[in-house]
Amino acid sequence: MNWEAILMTIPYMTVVILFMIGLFTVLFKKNLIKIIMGIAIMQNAANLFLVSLAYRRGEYAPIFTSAESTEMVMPTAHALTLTSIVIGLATTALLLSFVIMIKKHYGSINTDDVRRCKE
Amino acid sequence: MNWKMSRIVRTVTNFLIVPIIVYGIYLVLHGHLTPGGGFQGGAVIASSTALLIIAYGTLGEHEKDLSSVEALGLTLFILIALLGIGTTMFYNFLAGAGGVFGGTIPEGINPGYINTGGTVPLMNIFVGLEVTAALSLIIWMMSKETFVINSEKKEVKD
Amino acid sequence: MNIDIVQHSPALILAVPLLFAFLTPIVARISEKGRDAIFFLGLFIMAFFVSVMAYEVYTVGGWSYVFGGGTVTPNGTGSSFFRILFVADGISAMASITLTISAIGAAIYSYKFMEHDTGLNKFNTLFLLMIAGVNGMVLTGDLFNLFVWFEVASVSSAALIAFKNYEGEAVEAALKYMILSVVAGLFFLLSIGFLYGQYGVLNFQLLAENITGTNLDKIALTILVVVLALKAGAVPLHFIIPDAYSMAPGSVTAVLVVASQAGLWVLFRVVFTLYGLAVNTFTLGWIVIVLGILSMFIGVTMALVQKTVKRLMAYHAISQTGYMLLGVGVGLAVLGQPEMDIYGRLAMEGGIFHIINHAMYKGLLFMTAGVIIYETGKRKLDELGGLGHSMKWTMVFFMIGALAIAGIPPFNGFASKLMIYKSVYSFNPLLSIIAMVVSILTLASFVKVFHSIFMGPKDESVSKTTEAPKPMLLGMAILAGVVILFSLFPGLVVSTIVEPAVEALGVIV
Amino acid sequence: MRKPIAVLALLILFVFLAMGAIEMRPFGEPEETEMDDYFLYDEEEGSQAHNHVNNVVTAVLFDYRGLDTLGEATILFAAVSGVLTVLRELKKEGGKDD
Repeated sequence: MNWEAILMTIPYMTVVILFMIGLFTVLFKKNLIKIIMGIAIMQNAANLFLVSLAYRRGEYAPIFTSAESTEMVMPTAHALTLTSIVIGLATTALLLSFVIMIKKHYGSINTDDVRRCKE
Repeated sequence: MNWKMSRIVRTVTNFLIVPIIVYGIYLVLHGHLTPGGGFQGGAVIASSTALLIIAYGTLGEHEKDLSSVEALGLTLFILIALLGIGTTMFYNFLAGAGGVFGGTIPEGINPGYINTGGTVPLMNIFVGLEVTAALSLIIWMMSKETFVINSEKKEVKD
Repeated sequence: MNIDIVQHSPALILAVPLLFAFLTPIVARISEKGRDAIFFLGLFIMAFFVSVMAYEVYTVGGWSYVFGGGTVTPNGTGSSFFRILFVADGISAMASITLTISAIGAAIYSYKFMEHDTGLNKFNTLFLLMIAGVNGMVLTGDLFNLFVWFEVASVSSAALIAFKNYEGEAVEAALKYMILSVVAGLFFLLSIGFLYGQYGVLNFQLLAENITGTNLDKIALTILVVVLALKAGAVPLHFIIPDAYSMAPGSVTAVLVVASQAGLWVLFRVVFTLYGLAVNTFTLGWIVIVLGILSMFIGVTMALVQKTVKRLMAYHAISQTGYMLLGVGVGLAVLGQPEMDIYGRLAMEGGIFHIINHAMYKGLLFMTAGVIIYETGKRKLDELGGLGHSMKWTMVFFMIGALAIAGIPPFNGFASKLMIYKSVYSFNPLLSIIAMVVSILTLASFVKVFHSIFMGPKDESVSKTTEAPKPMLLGMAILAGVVILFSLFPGLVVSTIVEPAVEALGVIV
Repeated sequence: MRKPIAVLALLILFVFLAMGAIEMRPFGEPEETEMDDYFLYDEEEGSQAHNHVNNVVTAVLFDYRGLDTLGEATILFAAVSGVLTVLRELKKEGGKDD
């Protein structure tokens, strides 16, 4: 086993662990707000993944204004992260408004009570 | 909707709103030079709305206005993108042309000039407009449905 | 300034509905008539650009559109691949045509159907945004851009499913749909991260050159296939489809069917264009076939026990998705084997032809279900009866849709199913027999539904029902007309629009 | 009964994703950077040369990948429309509905 190569993937492993924590929350928690918190954890894991892909050792942020060096990290992944942050915000807002409405109709935000569709 | 916070909070809010909005505008306008941009600046400006709602408990009947501002920002954004259609959509036709935001910059590290970037700063402004209105609307709709209504003990039964 | 609208049509197909959606809240403050006018204007301008693009694709050939690029080249070279590309080819043309027809039908239908509801500004906006999102999904040639339009389509569909916010079930269905879409989207983002991190590019063509079938490629492929199968409503992850389809307003469901199919189009693009022969297509093909068979069987058996009209039809939608997966799976399994290639190609054509057929007749069926609920206010099958006396046109449209979905000759469902049976029989006879059995079960189910809704004595409780209003009949008539047109000239349709789509997937030897 | 199966599925998924993470290139040492170097340093089409923008991330966001930003703003717009739709007043006019 090449342990050094595995050590170099620790940031990615962090992402995977965070992602699984989020997924665990989504699958096993009964409270809808907690489920949305799990989704937020997963979103942050994905953002962390994209940012970690951008990194090049010893280089600087890709902004030329008064920069310290022209050796710069990769800008595309940063742009993708910004996009996915806003997407995460929008979807979370919509999910929360659904939960507000569920609370109005069902009087509860427990997933055991919110299953009228099947009948 | 009579619910509001104490006079101290409201006075401090009045003083804080201005620097928050100015800082947000700074972030939007310098999006092509420093970290920041339309989304970040818009989010900062929208935080002043959150402060207003917390301090005064209301935003008035401005949902349609905010919705229109949001739509206007996006319409201008897509129109700017469509104006580049002489070559293809999203072509930066203003950059380096000498007019609005048409200045040129030297290659490499430089102190940064505001009159550069072509369509990029314009799009930043329009996106800033959209994000400000959108986040304000989200915050306002959610607070209206939760604490503002609850403070009046008005409940909707299914 | 000389602008070539043919070259620009892929971008304009996307930009026009977006622009009109953004204008809706502003125009709605001035007048409600104006709001409806720009809604239809946007749709018709989009239809114009779709036909311009489709004509060019079918007569001359496809091209790539570079956003913000210095030049538009027939096949962008070098640095223009670093920008976002739109691909105009057989796949995107066919998907856009399908979407446009059912969107126009649904829009005319909903003009009357939704008039008793409040918040129609938002309905028009979200409808246009959903169409733009689906168009973006099928047109794009960039992996991250695909994710963005995937989310646009999911967010606007979820909001439309919850449109009847006075019904708790609608909001519940929308919440489920949204949670699953968001989780699926995040997995999608993870696999984009894997591919981008390894190869440093996001364009389909550049990625396809780099992908060689390493373990990482396979992991990314597995995630992509599962996510897109979820979007399309194939079996292991089908459970959001019945809730979403049955709770959405009837006109929205017709477009939701097409929005789900966008997942299929993208799945084909990923599997064939992005990966192709870099992975073991035989195994991958069999996985797709098994998914298809399971979808067919579970969909139809669940449909037999349903008690409400729209839920029953939603389960049939899952079952029909199985046919498409079966056809394309067989094509994938024999990809690269010269002796089987003719069958593979026929199977692919059948599977892809079935997509457009399904969009038409399933949209029609959901609209008739909407009419029945609109006129009677009842959803349960055993509460309905004897509607054939007062709703003759609706009954005719329902019959056209039901015969087409059951694969009765000479309807278009038969044409595409026959292509699938023939080719799959030479691949593996058992699969073909299962497909026929499912078809018979579908027929049985729809005979039952037809009998319980339209036949029987004129019931006391439904005696006051009248025929559907004219705009709703017109909307249904558009889709029914297309179904009949496809039934009369299946050969022409296959050679004009289905074959270019199959060729765009690169299945030519 | 359902919970152990779900936990097992989650564990399998974890191993699957961890395999992907281990297969990835080492952190901080990207191999293929042609696209990003093009945005940063290209002498004709780069961020500074063509767009005259110092902040390369903004240039990528609004020019090279401008369509992504349009889509992102569209999602925000759709989400706001959705919030306004879902949280509008619960009233239905007329008796008919679907």
